[in-house]
Amino acid sequence: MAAPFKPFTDSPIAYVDNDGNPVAKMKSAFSDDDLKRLYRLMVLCRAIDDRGYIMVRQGRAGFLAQTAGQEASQIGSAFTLEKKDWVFTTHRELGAALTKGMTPGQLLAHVLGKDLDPSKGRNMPSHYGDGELNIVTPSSVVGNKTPAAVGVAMAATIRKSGQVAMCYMGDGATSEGDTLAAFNFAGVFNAPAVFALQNNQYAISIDVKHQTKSRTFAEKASAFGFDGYLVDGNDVIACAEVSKFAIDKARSGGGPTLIEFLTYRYGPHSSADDDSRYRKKEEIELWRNTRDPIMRMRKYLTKQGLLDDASEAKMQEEIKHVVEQGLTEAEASPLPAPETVFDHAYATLLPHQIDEKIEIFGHA
Amino acid sequence: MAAPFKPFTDSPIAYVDNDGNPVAKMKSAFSDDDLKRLYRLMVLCRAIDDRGYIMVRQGRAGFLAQTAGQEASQIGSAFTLEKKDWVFTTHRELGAALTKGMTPGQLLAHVLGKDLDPSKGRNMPSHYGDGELNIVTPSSVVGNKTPAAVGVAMAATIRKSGQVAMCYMGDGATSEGDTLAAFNFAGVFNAPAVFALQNNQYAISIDVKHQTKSRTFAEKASAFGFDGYLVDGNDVIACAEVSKFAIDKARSGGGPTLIEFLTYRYGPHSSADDDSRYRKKEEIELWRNTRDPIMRMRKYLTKQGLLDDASEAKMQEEIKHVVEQGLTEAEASPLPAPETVFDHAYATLLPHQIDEKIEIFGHA
Amino acid sequence: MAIETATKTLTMVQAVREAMLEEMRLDDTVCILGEDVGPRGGVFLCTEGLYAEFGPDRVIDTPLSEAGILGGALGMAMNGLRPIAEIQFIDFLFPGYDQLYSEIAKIRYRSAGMFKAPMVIRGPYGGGVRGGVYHSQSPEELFAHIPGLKVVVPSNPYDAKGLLISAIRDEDPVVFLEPKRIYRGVKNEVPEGAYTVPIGKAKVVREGSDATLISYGAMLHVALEAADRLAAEGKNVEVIDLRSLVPYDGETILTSVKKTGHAVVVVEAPKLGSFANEISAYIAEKAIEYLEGPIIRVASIDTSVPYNLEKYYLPDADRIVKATKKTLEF
Amino acid sequence: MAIETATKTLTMVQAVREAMLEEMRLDDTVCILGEDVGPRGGVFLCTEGLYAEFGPDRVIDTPLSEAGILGGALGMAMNGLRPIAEIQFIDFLFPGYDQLYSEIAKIRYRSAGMFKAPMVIRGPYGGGVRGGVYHSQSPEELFAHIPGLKVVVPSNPYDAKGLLISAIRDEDPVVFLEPKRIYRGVKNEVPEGAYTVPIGKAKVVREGSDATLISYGAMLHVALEAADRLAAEGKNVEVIDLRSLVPYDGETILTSVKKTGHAVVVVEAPKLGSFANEISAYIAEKAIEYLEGPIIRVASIDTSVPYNLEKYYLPDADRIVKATKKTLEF
Ligand SMILES: Cc1ncc(C[n+]2csc(CCOP(=O)(O)OP(=O)(O)O)c2C)c(N)n1
Ligand SMILES: Cc1ncc(C[n+]2csc(CCOP(=O)(O)OP(=O)(O)O)c2C)c(N)n1
Ligand SMILES: [Mg+2]
Ligand SMILES: [Mg+2]
Repeated sequence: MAAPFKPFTDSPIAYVDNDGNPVAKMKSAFSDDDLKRLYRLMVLCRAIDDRGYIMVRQGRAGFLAQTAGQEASQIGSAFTLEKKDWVFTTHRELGAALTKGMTPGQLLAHVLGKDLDPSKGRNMPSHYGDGELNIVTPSSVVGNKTPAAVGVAMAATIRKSGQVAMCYMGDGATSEGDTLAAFNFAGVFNAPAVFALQNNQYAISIDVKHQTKSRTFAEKASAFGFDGYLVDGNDVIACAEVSKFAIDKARSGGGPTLIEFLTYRYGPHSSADDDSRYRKKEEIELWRNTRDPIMRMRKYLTKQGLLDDASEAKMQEEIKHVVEQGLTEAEASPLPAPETVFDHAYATLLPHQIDEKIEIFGHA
Repeated sequence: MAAPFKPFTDSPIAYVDNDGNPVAKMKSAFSDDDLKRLYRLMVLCRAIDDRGYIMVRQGRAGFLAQTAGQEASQIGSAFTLEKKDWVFTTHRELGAALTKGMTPGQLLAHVLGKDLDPSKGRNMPSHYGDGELNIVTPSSVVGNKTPAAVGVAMAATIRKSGQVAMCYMGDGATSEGDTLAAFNFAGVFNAPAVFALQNNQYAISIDVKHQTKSRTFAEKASAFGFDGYLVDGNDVIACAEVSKFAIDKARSGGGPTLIEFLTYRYGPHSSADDDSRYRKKEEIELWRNTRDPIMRMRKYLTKQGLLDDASEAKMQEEIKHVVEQGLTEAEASPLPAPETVFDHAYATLLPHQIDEKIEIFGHA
Repeated sequence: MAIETATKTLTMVQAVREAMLEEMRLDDTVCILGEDVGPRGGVFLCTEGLYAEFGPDRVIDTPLSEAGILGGALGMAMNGLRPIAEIQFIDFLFPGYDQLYSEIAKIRYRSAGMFKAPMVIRGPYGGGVRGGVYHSQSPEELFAHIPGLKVVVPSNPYDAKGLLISAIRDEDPVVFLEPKRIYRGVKNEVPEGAYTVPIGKAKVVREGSDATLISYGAMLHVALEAADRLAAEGKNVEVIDLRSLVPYDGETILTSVKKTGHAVVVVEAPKLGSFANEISAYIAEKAIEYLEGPIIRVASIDTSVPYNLEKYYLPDADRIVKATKKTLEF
Repeated sequence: MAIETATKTLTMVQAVREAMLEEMRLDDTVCILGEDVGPRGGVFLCTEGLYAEFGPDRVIDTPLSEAGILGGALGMAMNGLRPIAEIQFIDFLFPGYDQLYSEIAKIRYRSAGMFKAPMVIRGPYGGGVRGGVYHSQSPEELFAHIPGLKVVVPSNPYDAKGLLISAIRDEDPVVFLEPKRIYRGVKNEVPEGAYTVPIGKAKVVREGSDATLISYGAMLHVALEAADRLAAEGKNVEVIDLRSLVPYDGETILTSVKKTGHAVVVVEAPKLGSFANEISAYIAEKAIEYLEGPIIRVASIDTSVPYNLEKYYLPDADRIVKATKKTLEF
């Protein structure tokens, strides 16, 4: 498959500039409807993210790693995945989970640790997973999901299932040996995997200069014999286009691709972080006010005549409603029953667990 | 420091061809004496290696991973190290240990697990170490010494000790996450480390095509922001020259370098291996008969008028003697006393160990 | 359990190989991955000939990374295969330990059962082969203490084949540890075809009434040697082969200890923190009133494994005899 | 041990920070490395202000790799420094576990003492903070079972400071586990300046004659709560704070158990294979004749740590009271 993009570029691949003007020679292959859907998903994602944040402030959620600022890369990358494809999330992939098909109700139930969360509240918030959608409930261990993503992709090849594994990671995750060892496996086995690296320029307080000495993250792929692309991660069209190319390539036997999405997180690392200790307010404001992915896409759609004030207002209203409804569902969902604490450690309870269960609950 | 060599080349840097003719534009900076010393070290190394092999066949050693074929890269790389510099060996660095200063007696005592081995026979054979010389007694775990080598180098920077850490590894070791994570550290901390990667084209039975999809191993360095050089690993002058450059660069604050030495091992992976299961005799013969590093250097020295039959015969005689004397020393050395089995797990025996010692030996 | 058919005399290496071969023939989702498992047939030849029969999609030579092998196997297991991850020596699992600890063991639990990891992690372990520190260790406790994993250790070829088939068919990840010291030395009659030995059932391999020796793997044979020596002195010792550490068969242990009143637990790992403790603590919790002497652990000393002084490191029949007498004469 | 000088009321976070600060001022080979330990001051602020005082050569922000941190610290230790490797949450040590298992713990032994690793590996561990699986685990056993490592767990700020200073000065690698659940909740008077609490000495924190509760870290406080409740019912329970797991203070344990005749061991880890076993097995080996009831382990259940049902997972005073009564009423 001939690449419409150049790998290993020094400046990011972009379709639209910050003012919503087209900048690419190539025209997007997406339909107007697709573009509107991309936009809507970003707005919805931001709304759910905001909701989660409120729940943290209310003390109803113990933790949250916000997505705000990174919607374009997450949504663009997941946009053309098929249902059978696999997604490996980390601790921040609200947008990817939403795009792959998790509902606002499920996503908010997850934040509350409720039964409606497909993972039944087993994990701390921001760790989205859904077995129906092949979204793998993540561990919190940075970088260590990459090997399993490659394994899933290898199995797809062996089983000729036509599946692709999309594996999310942050810039920090590239320093973990497991990530790099998995890249090497992906190269050797020509695995149908896409590594979606959101370079939000920080790993908690560590900026990219202290994370690696390579000029870009994308170029790390060359050490393992496959291509890497640097993409403007706040340009949802560019994100979706390059991702679609990589997904199609993987699906048709072309092997793995690393995509670096250059982006930024607005919030602190998580609700437990105090980012004033390591970055300037001005830097945040710069990104939020002039490079926001949603704002950029709104300008673009408007300039293209695909959006006006009325349709925008209508969509905002609809999204507000969807989120409220999701929240209602999440709140209505019960906490899992105490006895379920023993479930799923193994396929069946083992004898020593039965002893423990009797000890604690008085019955097996 | 301006590099006299080009990094990331597709063909190996060489000074001398297989027939002993100079091929490089640049002239070696080494004196005639140096070149003769390099040659003698290679011959001595081969002789000790052969001796170890005999001991295995005699059942006096339980294991050996032979060096034969890889003398040039090991000896060339270690040749310009200073005593204070650090060496991290793996399971095959007889040549590096010898060059750094271990004696034939120590090296053979190691093979026999005797007291004269600086590591007191604690490790299986082919795991050379010596505290006096900062040769770190290695574990057998492939790839996992690289982080400590980088740590040693970081400490050298912090302490301004002017030391360099030379870290050996095989082609297989580059697939381990710890190796790659350590490369990343080395880049970020500009560590005075040299990674001497002996690409002998196999990791046991796995050939390089199944090990990685990158074209060369040297280029992996670019993923971590430093230079990598591909060197003809059977050309001891090239090995010594590029290594000297990298060592000097590291010592003067220029940071890490990866050097890939393209070479070949003649023997099976180890005395426990049967290499007929995975490689052709013809391939071995090709390397042994036409590309041997010792033969090549002999031809070169002869053509340069630095060696003749008489001096060669004299050196061979001398080396035979040195090895025999080393063997005598090694054999005369006792096995460590049984009670020492408890020593050095900790700086001092812990209470539970004292209990155990009394239980087994009847005294503390 | 065992289908009584034709048998042949096999070593443990051969039994392990047969288990994989049979299961791969029966179930084409079963595959093997690891270092040198392909044309080389594994460094101990446990996969000899399998590459020739099943090809590179099912007998997969990997790059040299245990994290890649274990994590890769996990992904394959999640996506419909039943991988057997061979670790060349269990000592070398540790660069991939996080994959076991954080991912393989926990995927089912953290996803509330949506994802699972039916896979086997197998490889040679233990000392007695002059392998030095890194080819001799017994880290079973470091697996047993991870909820989500099962841990199995066979002591003979018959069990090895039957237990490995059970492990391959298990819905949960099973760490299958093969005592390399008896890879070739211990042989017995092994049925042809597939049969299972259930995970979680211990076996009383020698009946006796004076004391109970509990062990597994290579140490079982040392315990049996000790039992012989004790028998010569008129002490009638029962020997239990645990076979499976997680889950372990508490009932068989208790039945025996209640009968004999004395327990000695023999493991090859360094004593402090070893799996012997689990068995000892279990007995001390459930059957202390039956005990007529201390529960004694016989284990390796609390150091790394030395290459040249290994015989002072490993438990031997002497130490077991001494320990048994100590509790008997209490 | 403690030099009686001025004291101030500190949390454990503050005590840990002070220990490092004092030692860094006294010995310029002491340095810290880890993720976010620099300007950020560590995610729990254990290194707050240290970067400002000592600069980037001694308070080193690293890339995100625990293998890099641990292996890097090992190299630094071998080359004349005394590094303190901060692991952000101990759950995240495992990508670097091989560095601990194969390298840090074994370098002295395998080199017959030529090389050594005087270093501290420290970080928050344990549950009770709604952290989900990966911010709540208690893997102390997985360190205790590695010969070559020492393992220390303080239960209060005074001990934390004194033990950490001992750990920094120790010639061997020390894993120093800080129960994050009591990072800020438990305060006490901590002397200014450097003082040491010796590694390997337990402390009887409450005297009693009816039974012995043995615990450490955050669970010690739960054990004390149970002791209060038992006292209200007239049961006079002795409580021992182990403080150090390797080496542990067998003598203090035996003295107490011989007096009380009953032992309950409380740990936060899942029960199977936990460090509670070591203590139980030790008692069953050395003092069985003094026991008047079973040795009971109170531990977490054998699953991963669930985010939302953690309170059913962790041991609480109820379970300890019940266990103690069970052995007392035996
Ligand atoms: C192995 C591991 N080490 C440390 C942590 C603590 N931690 C959580 S997120 C994070 C930073 C991750 O940075 P990055 O990969 O860039 O993702 P981002 O948070 O920026 O999305 C760290 C250090 C962890 N979760 N796992
Ligand atoms: C972590 C680890 N996995 C597996 C092994 C077994 N093993 C020993 S050497 C070796 C191959 C090493 O290949 P390479 O790095 O190329 O070095 P070479 O032996 O060719 O010198 C393997 C797989 C090991 N020692 N450590
Ligand atoms: Mg980031
Ligand atoms: Mg090699």
